[in-house]
Amino acid sequence: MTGAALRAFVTIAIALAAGVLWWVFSLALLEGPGERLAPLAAEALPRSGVGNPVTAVLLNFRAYDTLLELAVLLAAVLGIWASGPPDRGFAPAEIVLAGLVDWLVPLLILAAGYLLWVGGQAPGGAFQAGAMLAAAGVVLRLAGTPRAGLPRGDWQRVLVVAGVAAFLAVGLALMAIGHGFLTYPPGHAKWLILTIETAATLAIGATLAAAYVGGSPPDGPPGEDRA
Amino acid sequence: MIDTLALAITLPLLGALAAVARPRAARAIGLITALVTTAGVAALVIEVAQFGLRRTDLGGWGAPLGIALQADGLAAALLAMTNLVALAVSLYASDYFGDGPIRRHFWPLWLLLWAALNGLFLAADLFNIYVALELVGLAAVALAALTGTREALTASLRYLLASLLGAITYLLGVALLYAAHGTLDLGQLANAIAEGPVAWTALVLMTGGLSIKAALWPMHFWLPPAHGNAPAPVSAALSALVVKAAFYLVLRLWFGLYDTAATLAAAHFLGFLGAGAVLWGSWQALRAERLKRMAAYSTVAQMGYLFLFFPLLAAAEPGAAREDLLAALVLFALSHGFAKAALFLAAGHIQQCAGHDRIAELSGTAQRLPATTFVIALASVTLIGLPPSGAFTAKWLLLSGAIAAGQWWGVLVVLAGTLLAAAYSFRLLGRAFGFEPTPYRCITAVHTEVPALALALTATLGLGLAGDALWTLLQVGGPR
Amino acid sequence: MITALLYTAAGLLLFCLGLWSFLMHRPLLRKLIALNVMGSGVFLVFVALAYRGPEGAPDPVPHALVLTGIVVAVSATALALALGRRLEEAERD
Amino acid sequence: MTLTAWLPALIVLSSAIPGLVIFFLKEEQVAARTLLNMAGATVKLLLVGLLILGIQDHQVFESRLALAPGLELVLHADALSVLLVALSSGLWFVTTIYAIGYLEGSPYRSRFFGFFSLCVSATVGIALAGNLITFVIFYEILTLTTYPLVAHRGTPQATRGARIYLAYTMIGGVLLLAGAVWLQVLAGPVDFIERGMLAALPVERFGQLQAIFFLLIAGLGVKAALVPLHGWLPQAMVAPAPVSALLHAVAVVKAGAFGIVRIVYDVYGVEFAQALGLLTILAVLASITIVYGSVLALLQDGIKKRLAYSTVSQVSYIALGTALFGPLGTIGGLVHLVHQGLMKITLFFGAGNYAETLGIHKVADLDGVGRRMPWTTLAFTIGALGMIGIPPVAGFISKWYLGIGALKAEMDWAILILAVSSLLNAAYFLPLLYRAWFRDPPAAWPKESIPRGALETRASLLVPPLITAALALALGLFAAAPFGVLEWCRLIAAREYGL
Repeated sequence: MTGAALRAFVTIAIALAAGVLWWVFSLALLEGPGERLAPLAAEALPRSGVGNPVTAVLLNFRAYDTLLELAVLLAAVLGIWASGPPDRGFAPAEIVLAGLVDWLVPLLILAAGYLLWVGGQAPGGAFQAGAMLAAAGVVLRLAGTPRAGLPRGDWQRVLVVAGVAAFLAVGLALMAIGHGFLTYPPGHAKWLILTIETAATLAIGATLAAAYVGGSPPDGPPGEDRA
Repeated sequence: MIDTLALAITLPLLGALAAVARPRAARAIGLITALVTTAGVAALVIEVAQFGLRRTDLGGWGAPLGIALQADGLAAALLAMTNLVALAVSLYASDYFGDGPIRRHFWPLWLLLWAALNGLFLAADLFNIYVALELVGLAAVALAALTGTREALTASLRYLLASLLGAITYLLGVALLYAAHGTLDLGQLANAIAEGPVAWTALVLMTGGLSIKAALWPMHFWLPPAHGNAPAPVSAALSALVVKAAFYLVLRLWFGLYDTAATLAAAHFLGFLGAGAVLWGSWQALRAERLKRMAAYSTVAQMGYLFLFFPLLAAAEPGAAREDLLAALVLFALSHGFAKAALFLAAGHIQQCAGHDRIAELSGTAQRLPATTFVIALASVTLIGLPPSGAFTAKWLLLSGAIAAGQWWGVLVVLAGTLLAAAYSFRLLGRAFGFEPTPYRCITAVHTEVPALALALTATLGLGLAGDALWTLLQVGGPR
Repeated sequence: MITALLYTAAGLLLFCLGLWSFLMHRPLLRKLIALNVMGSGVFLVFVALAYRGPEGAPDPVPHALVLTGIVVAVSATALALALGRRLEEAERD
Repeated sequence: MTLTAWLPALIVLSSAIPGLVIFFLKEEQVAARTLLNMAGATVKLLLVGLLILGIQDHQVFESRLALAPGLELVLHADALSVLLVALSSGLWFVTTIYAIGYLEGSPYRSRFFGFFSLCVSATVGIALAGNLITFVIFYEILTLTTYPLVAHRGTPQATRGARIYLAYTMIGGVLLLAGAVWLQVLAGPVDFIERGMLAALPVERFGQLQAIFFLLIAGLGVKAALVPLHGWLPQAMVAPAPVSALLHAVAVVKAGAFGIVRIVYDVYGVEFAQALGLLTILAVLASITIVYGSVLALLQDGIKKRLAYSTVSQVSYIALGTALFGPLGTIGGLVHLVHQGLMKITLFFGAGNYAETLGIHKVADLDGVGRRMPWTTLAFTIGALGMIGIPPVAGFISKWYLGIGALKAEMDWAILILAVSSLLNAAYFLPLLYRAWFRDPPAAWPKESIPRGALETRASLLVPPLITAALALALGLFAAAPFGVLEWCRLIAAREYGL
């Protein structure tokens, strides 16, 4: 088959596939259960410890998914660190930009805190807050701070694992006292979730910023072997 | 209350966190985690064997709102293999990387991969499988890139893109099933799914996505460079475990989730692709110039054998004959896991000692590296499917099934694959006794040979002579 | 229901466009973008599944799945970009 | 009770375990290695003695291990298995002594003796296999364990010979596997039962059974060196002499021949095989091999090569005896299994002694060697005369029974084959004997590496051929003795024909 014929073939095949997919999805939507998990989630929401149903799913009903999701993020940043040292970064910002950054970064951090807190009741939560923190880091690096505001080696490593660590600590502690892994006892769910979310926010922010910096963090004390 | 299901995932995850936070102690943390994890999983496997199916509702909500972990006989069998291989790989890696610079990157990623694999085998929720699958994929890609050479980076990037394509396709299938049935739990879906275009399309999407990750021919293109250029312990884990995990999911979907809905024509199609994999993979292995490339192509071929079982399984009536086939399939997968890991570890030894792994220049290994050569020979016995390996028993049952079903093309493919495997294995072993000088730089310490030797012996003697125990284990709530 | 169907169709269209791009383009960066388009398509489908009419509160489960999926996609993209950059450096040397 | 369930397994393990331990010995641990070797060989002989006593006492010895539901590893001792078990255990004992002397001072002996022991374990496993899958398993293990022995020297010729050996045996193994699995699908688990088990199958499966028979015979024919599957055997001659002795007399070719016997008698049943018309075809194949091997032996000027082609020819006597319908032919084939082993191993020991002591490899260099090495040459002569079939050496007994077996089976043409073959045997062996005894020795031997002392060569090289030659002579002289090999074979034949 020539290149052009192959392209035509792939194009037609994908177009056909698109048609089939739409037909099948329509079938599923029209004949499907309609309600799905929404009523169940609504019914369980009062016992979840949070008022925002999405947060309830993320941090309670399907908290294990979120735990693995944070592990995925960790794996990505570990892979990025393994790929070598970061670039030098950008030249220090001129005075106007630097002034703007001085304003912007605290605002972003404040917004992150707000998003974290509001996530319990309304749209928001750890990931959105973490993204805000990371945005602050990106702005800092663009303005010439090479490490994007992240702490040096060891502390940066601790920050990056904080989310998964909080999850595991809560989950295993609950298991140890007899509740089952990640099974929050009634009444304590809210604070446990907030603890995890806070750690996750810091971790997501640090991880995304570290990924943006794009290389292994400088290590603390001199004499440490340089990878 | 100790929940061994959760421990199987959280123990290696904890180790990974510790290794990230304390890179100087990564090796010690890694070894301790490896031992503790294996012990935990051993406890789980014993529980399954003694008390039957284990299931736990994480968060206490239960399906469909919450996520469950579940271990039946099939999951237990694969967990046992995975964790034993992972333990051996860890012991080997602690020597292989030693105190070198890569170790601080290796250990956290490796423990993450381990946790994700255990998570996949225990998963009982379609979306959770997606997340675990991505964790496996990302950790595996990062590990494959560790050598940092241009070849390794190119291969890893291709691997990542293929892996992502597979995962996203799988996820669309999940979306379709959620649309149609409003649940993600495997058990509930198994009861809900009825034959029809919706079920069909979802199966095609999910199988298609997973078979990229399982490197089913002709979607194997990413595997040989990625597995061939990774550090030896990583190659071992990728070839023995990671592709197996994807295959395990295909198996779960076809014979656990769908069962009645999977039809013969589709199973035949997968079988044909498997046949293509056996012939093409073996042929490429025969032509490979480097040992690790050869081993990687051999993985393509061996994955093909697993898919050859599909038309037979789909055609078999539920009952003893089908259980035999399923057990043989699992036995094949386990044997290959142990043997391929052993082969890659031994190849790593050779590469370290000779400074290269070009087959044509590897003469006299039997004299200089007798234990390593012995490991390669034992692993080859399993890859060829000769007795007394588990692969022999499995191949016997595969041939029986094919003959009984009148699928003579399958018989011919298996026999041809056997001969090709013998041919590629003995390209190296045939030179092993030679005297043409090959400069080997090191004399290996005995303890560095033990992990590979243990793996090879498990594949070749353990599973061959004690394979019967697998039938008992698989009785526990198997996918039927 | 029409709304959900329309959004589903849009999601599927994105998925197929992404797939087409992935198969048609050689450069790795384009492939990566194509994958992200495919991912967005699937996420859009999930969001459409969550729609329960103008009055009903949406199904929170697909929303949560999409959030998780986005984080996963971001992670994978970041890793791919880092590898791609290293590869570029290696090829320059 | 437990002994009857363990003895067959112990007989296999008595060489396998020492073999595995030997791998881990250092090169210079000669004493430990020798001790392990000889202890294993002795223990095995004792266990086999126990087995024979028990069988005469009508005890049933059987070890079982389930590999999977419906697939069992079964080791079962019946009269036929005892024949090969006793032969291989006995010859292993003497060959071990010989090999220790032969390889003295050469490198990588731990590896050699490790595989050597495993190889005998595989042979004993073949002998004791109680069903087809067990047979296949040990048959393949035998391939794997003999390959390193053939390749042992590591020279390009050795590597090449080993590769050819492997190619042939792997293809044979695959054919055997296909046949075995197919048969099991048709008939269920295939146990070796006297008079076979397939005659009970419905008639419409007979066609498949014929096809399976040819698959099985093709698989076994590779090791039994049936023409045209014999190509590996002369190539494998590059191996050290004890290996050649083992391959030709005890292990590999015997495994093939024994397998043919098992398939015909204990799977198909000789009467059923005759009814399917399979025996005639087998007889023709065997006859072609007999004549072809002899003719080619005549053309060889290397001593070992000549012996190799002689093996091709002689082993097919066993297949021919199997194919001659009637108890007498059966007896002829079975006794030849033992007789050929003893005589051929004597010849290989002799050839090895010539090569190792004086550097003689070619027929032309044998002139006058009888004066320099009279005892070796005496043993060699007994072996050669036996091969030709001259009384009172054991080979005569084999040919006698084969001859009358052919008449009884109304295959008179087979007599002609035997006669032609014997003439050819004489034609390629007598010149050797003539040169050795009646020509004058040369001024210097090609490469005299063991000087003449009190003995003509090392004791460990001299004693084994004398023992095997004496046995070959004794089996001819006292053929009719009670509890002898011949009587044992009569017993087997009587059972296989339901007499």
